[in-house]
Amino acid sequence: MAVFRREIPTAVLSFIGIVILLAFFTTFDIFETLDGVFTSWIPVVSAVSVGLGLIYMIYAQYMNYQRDKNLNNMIYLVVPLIFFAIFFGTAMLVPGNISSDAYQWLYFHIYQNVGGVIYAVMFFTLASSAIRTMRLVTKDPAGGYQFRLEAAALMFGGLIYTLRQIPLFQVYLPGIVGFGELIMLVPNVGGGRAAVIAAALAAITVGIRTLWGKERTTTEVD
Amino acid sequence: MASVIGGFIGTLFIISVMSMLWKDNVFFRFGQAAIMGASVAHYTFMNFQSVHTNAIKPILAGNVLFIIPVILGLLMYARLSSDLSWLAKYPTNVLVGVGTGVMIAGTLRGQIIDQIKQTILDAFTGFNGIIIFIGVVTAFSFFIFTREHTGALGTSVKIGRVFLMISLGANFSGELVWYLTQMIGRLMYILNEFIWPLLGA
Amino acid sequence: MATARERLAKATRFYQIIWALCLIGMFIPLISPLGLPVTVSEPVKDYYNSIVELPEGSVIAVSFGASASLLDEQEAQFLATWKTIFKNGYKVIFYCSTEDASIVINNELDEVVPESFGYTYGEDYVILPYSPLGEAGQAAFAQSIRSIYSTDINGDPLNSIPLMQDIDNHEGIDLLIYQYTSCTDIEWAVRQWVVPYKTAVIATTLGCCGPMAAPYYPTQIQGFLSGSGAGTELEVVSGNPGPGAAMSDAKNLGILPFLAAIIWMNVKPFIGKED
Amino acid sequence: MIKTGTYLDIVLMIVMVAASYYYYDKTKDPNWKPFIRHIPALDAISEGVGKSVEEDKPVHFAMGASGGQLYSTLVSMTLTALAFLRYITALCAEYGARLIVHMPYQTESIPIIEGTAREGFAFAGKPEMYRRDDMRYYGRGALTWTQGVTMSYAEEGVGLNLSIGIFYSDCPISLEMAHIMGGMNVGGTGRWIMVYAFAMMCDYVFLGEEIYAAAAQVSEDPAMLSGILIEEVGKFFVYILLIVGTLLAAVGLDVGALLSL
Repeated sequence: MAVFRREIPTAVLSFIGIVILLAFFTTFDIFETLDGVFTSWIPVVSAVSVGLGLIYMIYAQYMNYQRDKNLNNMIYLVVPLIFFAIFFGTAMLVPGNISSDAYQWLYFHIYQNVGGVIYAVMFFTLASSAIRTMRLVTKDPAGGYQFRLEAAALMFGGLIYTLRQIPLFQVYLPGIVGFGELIMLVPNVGGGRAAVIAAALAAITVGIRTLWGKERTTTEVD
Repeated sequence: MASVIGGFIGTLFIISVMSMLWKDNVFFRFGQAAIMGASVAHYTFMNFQSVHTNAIKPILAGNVLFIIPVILGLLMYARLSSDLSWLAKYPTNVLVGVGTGVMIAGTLRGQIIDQIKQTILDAFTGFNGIIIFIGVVTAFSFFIFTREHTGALGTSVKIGRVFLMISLGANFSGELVWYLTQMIGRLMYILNEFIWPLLGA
Repeated sequence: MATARERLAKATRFYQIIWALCLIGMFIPLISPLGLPVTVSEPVKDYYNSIVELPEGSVIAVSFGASASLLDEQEAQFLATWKTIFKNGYKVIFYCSTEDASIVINNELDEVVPESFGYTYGEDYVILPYSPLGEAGQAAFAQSIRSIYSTDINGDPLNSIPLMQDIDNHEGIDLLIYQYTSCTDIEWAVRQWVVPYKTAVIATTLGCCGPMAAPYYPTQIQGFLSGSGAGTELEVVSGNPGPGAAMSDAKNLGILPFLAAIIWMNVKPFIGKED
Repeated sequence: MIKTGTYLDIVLMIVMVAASYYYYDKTKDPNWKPFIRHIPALDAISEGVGKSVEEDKPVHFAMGASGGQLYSTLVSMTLTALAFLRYITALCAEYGARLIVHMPYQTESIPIIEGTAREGFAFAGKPEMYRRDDMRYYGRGALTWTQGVTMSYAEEGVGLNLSIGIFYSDCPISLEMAHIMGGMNVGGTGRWIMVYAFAMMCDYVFLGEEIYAAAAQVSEDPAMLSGILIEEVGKFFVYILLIVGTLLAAVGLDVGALLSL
C-alpha cells in the first residue's frame, strides 16, 4: 500500500514535469501532444476543487461561533452565506447569468468597487510604513547619531521617483522627471536584475529537487 | 434611482473596508463577511462555468479523456477524511508536476540568460550601462550563502545592498502612487455615483 | 518611559492623523480643482505622435487586457486614446485578452461613442471577444487572426465583417496598441510583434509597470503610458479632457501630508524629541 | 531534434542537474555539513513564537492571498513556504503556541497545506494541537484575504506573524495591520517587486532569494541543504557567463547572438 502513497505519486509528478520540459526543449511531437493534454487538465482539476474552500470557510466560522457565541462570530457565520446566496443565486437563476443587468449591478457596485478599495487602503498602510522606515539618522541610547546608509538608499530611490510622478513637483522642481527616470533605469535595474537572477536559480534548484523526488513536501506529506 | 441606491451601497462598502484603518468595528466585519460570501460565490460560479466548458462539453462530445481531470479534482476532497487523505496527493502532484516543468522551462531563458545578456550589452552603452553592470555584479554577491560576507566579498555586498535598496525604494514609489490613484478613484466613485446624483447635480 | 504598547498606540494615532490629512488633501481638488499645469514626458509625446502621424486609413489593433478593479489607474489613458484615434478616422480592431476586457471596452465605447465621430461598427471598428491569449495567443494572432477568432463579439463570422475582409495577420496592422496590467507582459509584445515583424507598437499600462516597460523604449516600443499620470498627460497633449486631470490634481495635495511626515520624522532626532 | 534558441538553457540545466547529482551523493555521508552563512531573520522566528506564548497570543502563518500556486512559474515559492510551515508547526508544538494558518485562495492547494500542518504537528509528537478550524480560507482574491487576515489579527490577537511565500498587492495591508496590532513581523517573498513591503514593514526580513536558503536551514533536510550549494554552482556559472561575455564583447564579438543560442 505504501507504494501508492509515496512512490507512485512522486513518479507521476516527475513524469509530467519531465514531459513538459522535453516538449519545451525538443521537437518531438509526442511530448508536445502530452504537454497539451496535461495542461488542458489543469483548469479542470483546479475548478473542481473549488468546493473545498467553501467547506473550510464555513467550518472555521461555525467552530468559531460554537466556541464563542457572540455577535461578531454570528455575523461571520451568517452574512457570508446570505451574500453567497444572493450572488450565486443571481448568477445561476437570472437569465443571462453573469451578463444579466442584475448581476452586473451587484458586480459593479459591490465586487468591483470594493476590489478597487483594497488597493486604495494600501496607500495608507504603505505611507505609514514609509514614515516609520525612511529615516536617515537615528539616535542611539548614548545620545549619538547614527547614519543609516541602507535606509537612505531606500528613501533616495523611493522619494525621488515619487516626486517625479506628482505634477506639482514636475512643475516646481525642474529636472525631477529626468532624475526620477535615471534612478528607475540605472540603479534600480542593477539591483533588481541581480535579485531576479538569484531567485530564478533558487527556483530552478527547488524544481530539480522536486522532479528528482527529493522534495519533502511533495513526497512525504500524506 | 437604482443607480443612487447602488452608489449608496457601494459607498457603504468603501467606508466599511476603510474603517479598519481607524479601528476594528462591527461595520467592518459585516462588510468583510459580505465580500467574502460574494467572492466565493463569484469564484464558484466562474469555476462551474469553467468545468462545464473545459470538461463536461468535451466529455459529451466524446472526448472521454476529460473524465480524468474531473476525477482528479474530486480526489482533492479526500483530504476531508483522515483515512483517505493521501489520495489527494495524486491531483496535487499532477499540478505540481506541470508547474515545475513550466517553471524550469520559462525561468532558464527569461530570468537568467536573457538578464545576463542584457547586462553585458548594457555595459557597452555608456556610463549608465557600466553602473548597471556594477550593480548586477555586486548585488548578486549578496546572495552568496556559503562564504561569510567579509573582506572583498563584504565590500561588494555592501555596495550591492545599496543597489538593492534603491531598487526596493523605486518599487515602493511606483506602487505608492498607483495606490494613491486608486484612492482618488474611489473618492470619485463616491462623488459621481452617490453624492452628485443625490444632490441632483 | 512609555511602554512598547503605549508607543505603538501613539505612533498609530500619528499615522491616522496623517492618513486623514492625505484623504482631505485628495478630496479638496475633486470639489474645487486646482488646475495645475501638467508636464508632458517624452514617452507620452511619442505615444501620441505614433498615433497621429499614421497615414490616413491606417488600421490599428488594440490588444485589450483591462482589469475592472484597476480602471482608476487606466481609464484616463483609454478614453484619451480612443478619442485620439476616432478624431483621426483610423480603423480599429479591439481584441480582448482578459475576462473583464469585453465588459470594460463596451462600457468605454458607450462613453466615447465612436458613432458620434462618424464610425460604423463592422466597417470602421470591430471588437473581438475574450480569449485567454497569453504569449502564445499573441504570437498566433500576429500570424493569423482567424486561428484565434472565428467570430466577433456579437458572434458574426469574421468573413462577414467588411473591415476584416482583407486583414488576417500582422501585415494588415499598421500600429499595435498593447494594453496590459501584469508588468512582465510587455515582453510578449516585444517578442511576438516587434522582433519577428517589426510592427510599430505603443503600450499602455499601470504606473508600477512603467519601470519594466522603459528599457524597451524607444528602440522597441515607440511610446508608452504608465499610470493615470500619463493618462492626464495624454489628455493634455491630445486636447481631450477627461477624468485624468481631476486625478492628477488630487494627487498633488494628497501626497503632501505624507511627505511632510517623512521630513518631520527625519528632523525629530535633531530637535530632541522622544522617538 | 533540439529546438533552436534553447541550447544555452540546456547547458545551464545540465550544469544544475550535474551539481544536484554531485551534492545529493554527498548527502549520503551523515557527517557532511556544508557551511552556510547565518541569516539573522531566522533567529527571530523562534523569538517570535516565544513572544506569542508570553503574550498568550497566536502565531499567524500566511503564504499570500495567491500563495498556493502549484502550476505556475512560482511553484517553487509555494513549496518553500510549505517548508516554513512545517518548521513553524514544530516550533509551535515545542513552545505550546497556537498556530493560525491563513490559506491562499487557490483551493487546489488546500490539501497540501493542510497535510503539511497536520504532519508537522504529528511529527513533533503533538498531533492533538492540529485544529482544522485554524486553517482559514477567505474566498478569492487579495480583497477578502487581506480583510479576513486583518479581522483575525483584531479578533484573536497577533504574537508572531510569519509571512513567507508569493505576495502581490496584499502584503502592504496584512503586514502593516499586524504591526499596528502589536505583532512581530518576520517574512519575505521571492517576488522582487514586493520585497520592498517586507523590507519596510517587517521586524526581520528575508531579502528575495534568502527565503530559499533560510528554508533549507530550518528544514535540516540534507537534500534541501545541498540545494544551497547547487545554487552556488549556478551562481558561479552566472559570474562566468558575465565575465566571459563581457570579455568577448570587448574584443568585438556579437555576444547578443551568442547568448541567444
